[in-house]
Amino acid sequence: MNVGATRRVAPTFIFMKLTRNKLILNAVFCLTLVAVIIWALYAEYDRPWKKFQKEKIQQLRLQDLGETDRCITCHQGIDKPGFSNKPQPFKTHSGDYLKHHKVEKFGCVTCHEGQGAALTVDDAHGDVKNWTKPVLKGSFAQSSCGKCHPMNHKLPLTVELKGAPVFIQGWKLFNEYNCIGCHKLKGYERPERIGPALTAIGSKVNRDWLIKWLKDPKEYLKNTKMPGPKLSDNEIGYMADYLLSLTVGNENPPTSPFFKGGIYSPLIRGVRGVPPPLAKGGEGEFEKGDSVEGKNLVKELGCLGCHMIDEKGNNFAPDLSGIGNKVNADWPYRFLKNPKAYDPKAKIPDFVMSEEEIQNIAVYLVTLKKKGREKGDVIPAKAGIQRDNWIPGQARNDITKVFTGQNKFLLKNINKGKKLVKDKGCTGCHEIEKLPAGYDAPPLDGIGSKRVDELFWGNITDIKKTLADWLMMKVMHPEKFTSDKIVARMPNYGFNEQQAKALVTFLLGARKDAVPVKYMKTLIEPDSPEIRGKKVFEKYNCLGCHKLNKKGGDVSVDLTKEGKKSRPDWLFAFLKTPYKIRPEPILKARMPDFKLSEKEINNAIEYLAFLSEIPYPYPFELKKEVQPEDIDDGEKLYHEIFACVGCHRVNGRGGQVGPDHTDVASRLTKEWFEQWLKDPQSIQSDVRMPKFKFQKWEFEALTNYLLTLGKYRFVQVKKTD
Amino acid sequence: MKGKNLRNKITDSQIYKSVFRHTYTDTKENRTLQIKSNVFLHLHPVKIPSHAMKIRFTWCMGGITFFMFLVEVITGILLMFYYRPVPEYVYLDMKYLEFDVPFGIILRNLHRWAAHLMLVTIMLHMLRVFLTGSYKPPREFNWVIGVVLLVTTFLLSFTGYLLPWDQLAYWAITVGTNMIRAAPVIGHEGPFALLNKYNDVRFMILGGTEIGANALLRFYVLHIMALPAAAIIFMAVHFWRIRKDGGISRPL
Amino acid sequence: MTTDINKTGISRRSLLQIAGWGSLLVTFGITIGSILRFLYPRVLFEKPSTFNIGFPDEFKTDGSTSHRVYENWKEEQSVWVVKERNRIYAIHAKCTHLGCTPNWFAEEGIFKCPCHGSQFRGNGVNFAGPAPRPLDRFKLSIGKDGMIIVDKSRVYTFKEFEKPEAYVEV
Amino acid sequence: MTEKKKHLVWPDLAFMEFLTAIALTIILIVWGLLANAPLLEIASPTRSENPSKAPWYFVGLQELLVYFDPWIAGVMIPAIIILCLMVIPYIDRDPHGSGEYTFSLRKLAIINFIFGFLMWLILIFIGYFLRGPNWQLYLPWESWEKVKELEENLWSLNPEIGLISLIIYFGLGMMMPKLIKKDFYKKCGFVRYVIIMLSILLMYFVPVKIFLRLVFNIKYVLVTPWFNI
Repeated sequence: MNVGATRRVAPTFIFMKLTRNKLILNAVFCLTLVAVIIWALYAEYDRPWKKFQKEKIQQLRLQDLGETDRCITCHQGIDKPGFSNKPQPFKTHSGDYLKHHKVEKFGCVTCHEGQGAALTVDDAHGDVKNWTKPVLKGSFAQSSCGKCHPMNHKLPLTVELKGAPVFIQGWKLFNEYNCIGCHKLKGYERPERIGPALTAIGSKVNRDWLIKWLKDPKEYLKNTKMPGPKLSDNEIGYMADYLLSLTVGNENPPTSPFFKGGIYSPLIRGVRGVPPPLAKGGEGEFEKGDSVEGKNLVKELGCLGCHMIDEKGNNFAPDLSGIGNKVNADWPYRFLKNPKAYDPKAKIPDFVMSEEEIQNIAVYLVTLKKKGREKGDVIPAKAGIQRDNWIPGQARNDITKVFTGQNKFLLKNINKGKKLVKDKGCTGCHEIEKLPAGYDAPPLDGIGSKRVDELFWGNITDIKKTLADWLMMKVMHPEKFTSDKIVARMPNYGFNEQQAKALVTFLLGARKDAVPVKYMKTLIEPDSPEIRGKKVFEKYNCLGCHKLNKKGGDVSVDLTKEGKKSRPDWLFAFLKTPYKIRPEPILKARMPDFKLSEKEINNAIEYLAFLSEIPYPYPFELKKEVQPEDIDDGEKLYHEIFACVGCHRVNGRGGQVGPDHTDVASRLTKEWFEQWLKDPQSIQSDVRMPKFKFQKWEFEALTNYLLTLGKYRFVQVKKTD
Repeated sequence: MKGKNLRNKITDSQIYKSVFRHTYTDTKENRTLQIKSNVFLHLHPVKIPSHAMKIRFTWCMGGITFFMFLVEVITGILLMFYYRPVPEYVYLDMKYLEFDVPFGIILRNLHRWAAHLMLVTIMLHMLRVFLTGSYKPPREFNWVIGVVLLVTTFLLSFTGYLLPWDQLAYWAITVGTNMIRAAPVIGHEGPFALLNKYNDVRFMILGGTEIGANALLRFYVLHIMALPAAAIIFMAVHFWRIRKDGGISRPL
Repeated sequence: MTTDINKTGISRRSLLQIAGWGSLLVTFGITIGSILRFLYPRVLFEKPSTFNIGFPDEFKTDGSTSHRVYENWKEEQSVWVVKERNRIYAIHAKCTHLGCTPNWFAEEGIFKCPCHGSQFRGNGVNFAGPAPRPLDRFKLSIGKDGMIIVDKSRVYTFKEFEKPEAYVEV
Repeated sequence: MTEKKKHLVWPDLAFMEFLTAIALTIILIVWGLLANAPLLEIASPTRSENPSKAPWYFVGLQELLVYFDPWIAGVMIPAIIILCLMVIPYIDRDPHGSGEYTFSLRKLAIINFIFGFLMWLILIFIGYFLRGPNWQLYLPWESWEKVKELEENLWSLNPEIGLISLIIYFGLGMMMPKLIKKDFYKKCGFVRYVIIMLSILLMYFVPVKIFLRLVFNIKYVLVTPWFNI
C-alpha cells in the first residue's frame, strides 16, 4: 500500500468529523463512565475498617481451626492491658480469659463465633444472611467453653469453670431439672429419676390434693421443680384416677379392660417384697398419738433441719406445711414406721423412734393443713367419677372393684390416664409402674449449630429469628410453640429469665463442630479433703442440725472443733451406729442413722480434722501407765468429793444432766478432755458445767480415773501380778 | 511550530509507519483502510447497508453478546489470580475476594452479572435471527453454529455456577447433574440403563458419584479452558461466516 | 457559517472533545491502575516473620567445641541458631552464592552447600567454594518474657555482624 | 436486491458500537456496585437448600420435572430442543422472508417458534419466581414461611388407553395439515414433513401434558415397564 507520499497527518483525534450530536453523546457517555469508575474506586476505598487501620488488615491465621480471624483489625486493644475503659472496638478483653487462651492460638471466633474473615461490622458479627454463626452475645459466649472443656453428667455438680459461671449454671440446671429424662444428649445418660417414685402414690395422697397439684404444682409447693403439665380438667381427672390406682401392693394395675379379676390381691403384695402395714388391723392405729407431743418431737428431733413447716426450717426435704391436705390420714404413720417400704430410695434417716413417738408425730403431721385448702375448695375435675372426695378406704374399695372387673367406667379412665402419663413424659422424672423412662423428645445433640430455618417456629412471630431467641422461648414458654397442627409437649418449668439464659447458654454449647484434640482440656473433678467432706455434708444435710463455722442449724452440737474434740475411731463407730450420748429424758434430740457408707464416714472425719486444722490421720498418743491406787483416788474424787455423779453417769450409776462418762476415754481426745476439765467455759461459753479449779493432784487423779474408762484408753492401769 | 515538527517526526518514523499503515486524514480511503488493516475492526465489512445501522433491526444483540464474552474473559482471568479450585479453600477464597482483595467484589459481581446478561442477549439474538429469517440459505450452517454457541454459553454459565462452592452452587449443580443420572442408556437410573453408578456419564462428568473435589476441578477446567476455547473457535467461524454469507442480515 | 459561530463552535467542540476522550483516557488509566492494585493483595497468608526460640540459657555448648549449631528451626523457618562461647546468633539457611540451602555436618563442623560446593565454618564464615560472603544472620532480641525472638524481616550481612542486634550476649 | 444505501462502518457503525460498549460497561459497573453476586453458606452435602433451584436459565427444565420424569425433562427435552433448533434451516425451505421482518409470509414458522420461546420463558418465570419450599406454588406476595404440603392424588392412564391416545394425538396431528392444506405437504416432501410435524407435535405435547396433569391429575399418559411418559 502506498503510504507516505500523500500523507497528511490529522491534527486532532480520529473522530474529528463527528457531528455535534455525536460529540455530545460521546462526551455524556464517557463522562458517565468516568463517574461510575470513580464511584467504584470510592466504593473500593471506603471500607469501614480503614477508620481503624491504614491500608493494612491485621489477621490471625489459625491453621488447626481452619479460621482466619480478622477481628483484631478493629479490636486492637483486645490483648493489651490498659484499654479497659476505652470504647469498643478498642476495649481490652474482660477478665483473664486471654491469659489462659492466647489470642494467637485461639483467635476470637473460636469462642465468640461470628465471621472471622469479614471486615464490616455486620458481616463480622455475623448478623447477616447466609452466615450461620453470628456472634454469641453477652454471656452466651460462655457456651463455647464446652467445646474444649466438655461437660457430662458424670462430673459432680461441684465442678467449677472459672469465667463461665452462666454456662456452668446452665449445666447444673440441665442436670437438676433432669432434661435428660426426656431429651437425649451425647455424654449424658438417663440418671436416677429425680422425682419421687409414684409406684404407690395412690396409698399416699388424696384425690383432692392430687387434682389441685396436677393443675398447678407451684400453688402447693413454691419451689417445686415439677412443671405444670398444662392439662385440661378432663385430663387431670383421668390422670388422677390412674395415679390413685397405684397403691402399695398394686404397682402393676391392669391395663386391659378384659382383665380377669381374682388373681390379684392388692392388699397382700408389697413393694419389693417388704409388706407394709396395710392390713386392716393397722388402720386407726396412729390416732392414738398426741399431736402436741408430736409437735414438740418434730422440733426437738430436728426434723426442721431438713423439712419446712410454716416457713420455718430448711428446704432440703419436702415442705410439710400442708401435708395434712395432701396425704391420706394414715400415711405419715405408715411411712415413718418403715420409709424404705414405701420408697426404697427415701433419704429420710432412721431416727430409731419408738412406736409412741411415731404415733405422736403422725397425728401432728395430719393436723398440718393450709388455709383455704379444706375440702370443697378443690376444683372438681369434670372427668372421672363425680365424687365429693376420695377417702382412702373407699379408694381401695373402688380399686378392688376395678381389679375384679366390676367398675369398667373407672377402668376406662385409668387407661386414659395411663396413656396421658406416658405421653406427657411423666416417666422422665418419676418411676411409675415399670413404664419406660421418659418421653422421646428431640435429641439435643448439635442444637447449638442449628440453623434458624431448621427450627420449628409454629405461630411465633413476635421474637427475633435467631437460635438464641428461639431457645429462650422454648425454655421459658414452651407452650407457645403449640400450633394448630402440632401440640408442643414440653412443659413449662417456670424458669426465670436468668435461669433460662443459663440453660440456653449451656444448650448453645452443644455444637456439631469438633475442636482439634490439642485444644481439648477435660475438666476433672476437684478433689481435696474439704471437697470430699463437703459433699458428704451436703448430701446428708448435716448443717440442718449441726453448726459449722457459725453456719447451720442449732438442733445439735457445733462441729467446728469436733476434729479436735473427738477421737476418729470413736467418730467412725458413732457414725456407723449412732447412739444417744445424753440420756433420753433430758434431751430428745438424737443423731439419726443415715446408713452412711464407710467411705463417706471417712471423708466426713477427714473433713472435720481439716476444719479443726489438725493433721490427719491423727498421731496416736503413747499410753500412760498408772498405779491402781491412783485410779482409786480419782474414783473417790469423782464419786464423793466432787460428786460428779450428780450430773454424769458412769456404768449406769449417776445423774443424767451431763453426758454419760462410761465411754468418755474412747470418745474424746486427751487434749480436749484436759482442757475441758480445766476450763469448760473456754470451749463452750454457755455450758452449765462448773469450773472446779482443781489442784494439780486432783486433776491428775480425775484424769487417770476417767481416761481408764471405756474401750480406748490413753491411760492404762499397770498390771500387778 | 516545534510541536508539529516533532509530531511529523514521529508519524514519519519507520516504527510508527510499521504499526499504523494509513494516515489519519479523514478520507473515504482511510476509513476503508481503518477497517481493513485492523485485525479487530475487520470483523466488520467496510460498508454495511443502512438498515443494519438501525438498532431496531439488529437489536445489537450479537454484538452485545460478544462484548459480554470479552468482559467475562477479562474479569475471569483476573479472578483466577485469587481462586483455588480446592474444596477446602474455595469458599474462603470467595470470602477473601469479597472482604479483602482490592476490587475483588466488584470483579466478581461484573463476572456474574455479565454472565447473566450474556445469556439473555444470546437468547434474544437467536430470537431476532429467527424473526428475520436469517437462517435461510446460504446461512443455514451459521445458524447451526449459533445453536452450538448457545449451548456452549449455557454450559459455560452452568460450569461457572459450581465454582463459588456455596449452597446455591452445590445444590443447583446437584439438581442439574442428577438429571444426567436419568439419561436413557448412558445414565444409570434412566430407561434402558446399561451402566452403573460408577461408569455412567454422570460419573464421567463429576469424576465421582457425588459432587466433590474432582467435580470442582473438572468444572473449573471446563469453565476456564475447554469451553472458552470451544466458544472462541466457534465464534471465529460464526463471525467469518457472517462476513462470507453476505454480511449483516438482509434479503439476498 | 460566520466567523463568530465558528469560533464559539470550535471552542465548544474542543471542550466536548476533551471531556469525552479525556474522560475515556482517565477511565482507562483508573482501570489499569485498579487492575494493578488488584494484583497486590492486602493480606498475606505467610508465616509471621518473628518467632520465639526459647530462653538464652537453653542453648549450651558442650566442652569439646566452641560452637554448637541448633537445627531445630531449619525445617520450619530455615534458620540455624548458633551458640558461641558468649553469644547466640541466628544464621539464615540460605547460601550466599545462589540461594541454595546448605547442609550442616556436625561431625566436621562445616556447612556444605550441595549446589556449587560452597563451604562454611560453624559460625557461617565461608572458606571454600564460590560463596562471596559468610551466611547472613537475622535480628535477635529478648522479649518481655525473657525469650529470644528472631526477626526474619531484618537481615544482617557480614559487615553488620558486630551490631548489637545481630546477636544475643549470654 | 439492489444495494440502495450503504454506510461506512468507520466511523458510523464503529461509533455506535463504541457507545453501546460504554453504555453496557456503565450498566454492568452500576449493577455490580448496587448488587452483590449471591454467595450463600458453604456447600454442605448433608443439608439441601429448600428449594434447591437450578441456575435460572435451567429452571424451566427443572419446572418440567414436576410433570415429566427426569430423563424426559432433563435429558430428552433439552436434547430435542437443541436438535430441533439445529435442523430449523434445513426443514424450513420457504425462501420467503429471508433477512427481513415479516409475519404474513412465515406465519407457521413464527407462531411456532414464538410459542416455544415464550413457553421457555414462562416456565422459567414460574420456576424462578413462583416456586417456594418443597417446590410448591407460591405467589410473589405469599410468604415462604408458611409451609405448603404436597396434596395431590395422581393416577395414570391404562397402558392401552395411553398408547391409543398417544397414537391418536400424533396420528391426528400428523394428518391434520395434510388434510387441510395439501400443498404444504407437497412443498416439504415426506421426510421434512415428518420432522416438522413431529417436532411441533412434541413441543405442544409439553403444554398438553401439563394441562392433563393440572386439570385431571394424570401422572403418566403411557406407562411401560421401561419408562413412563
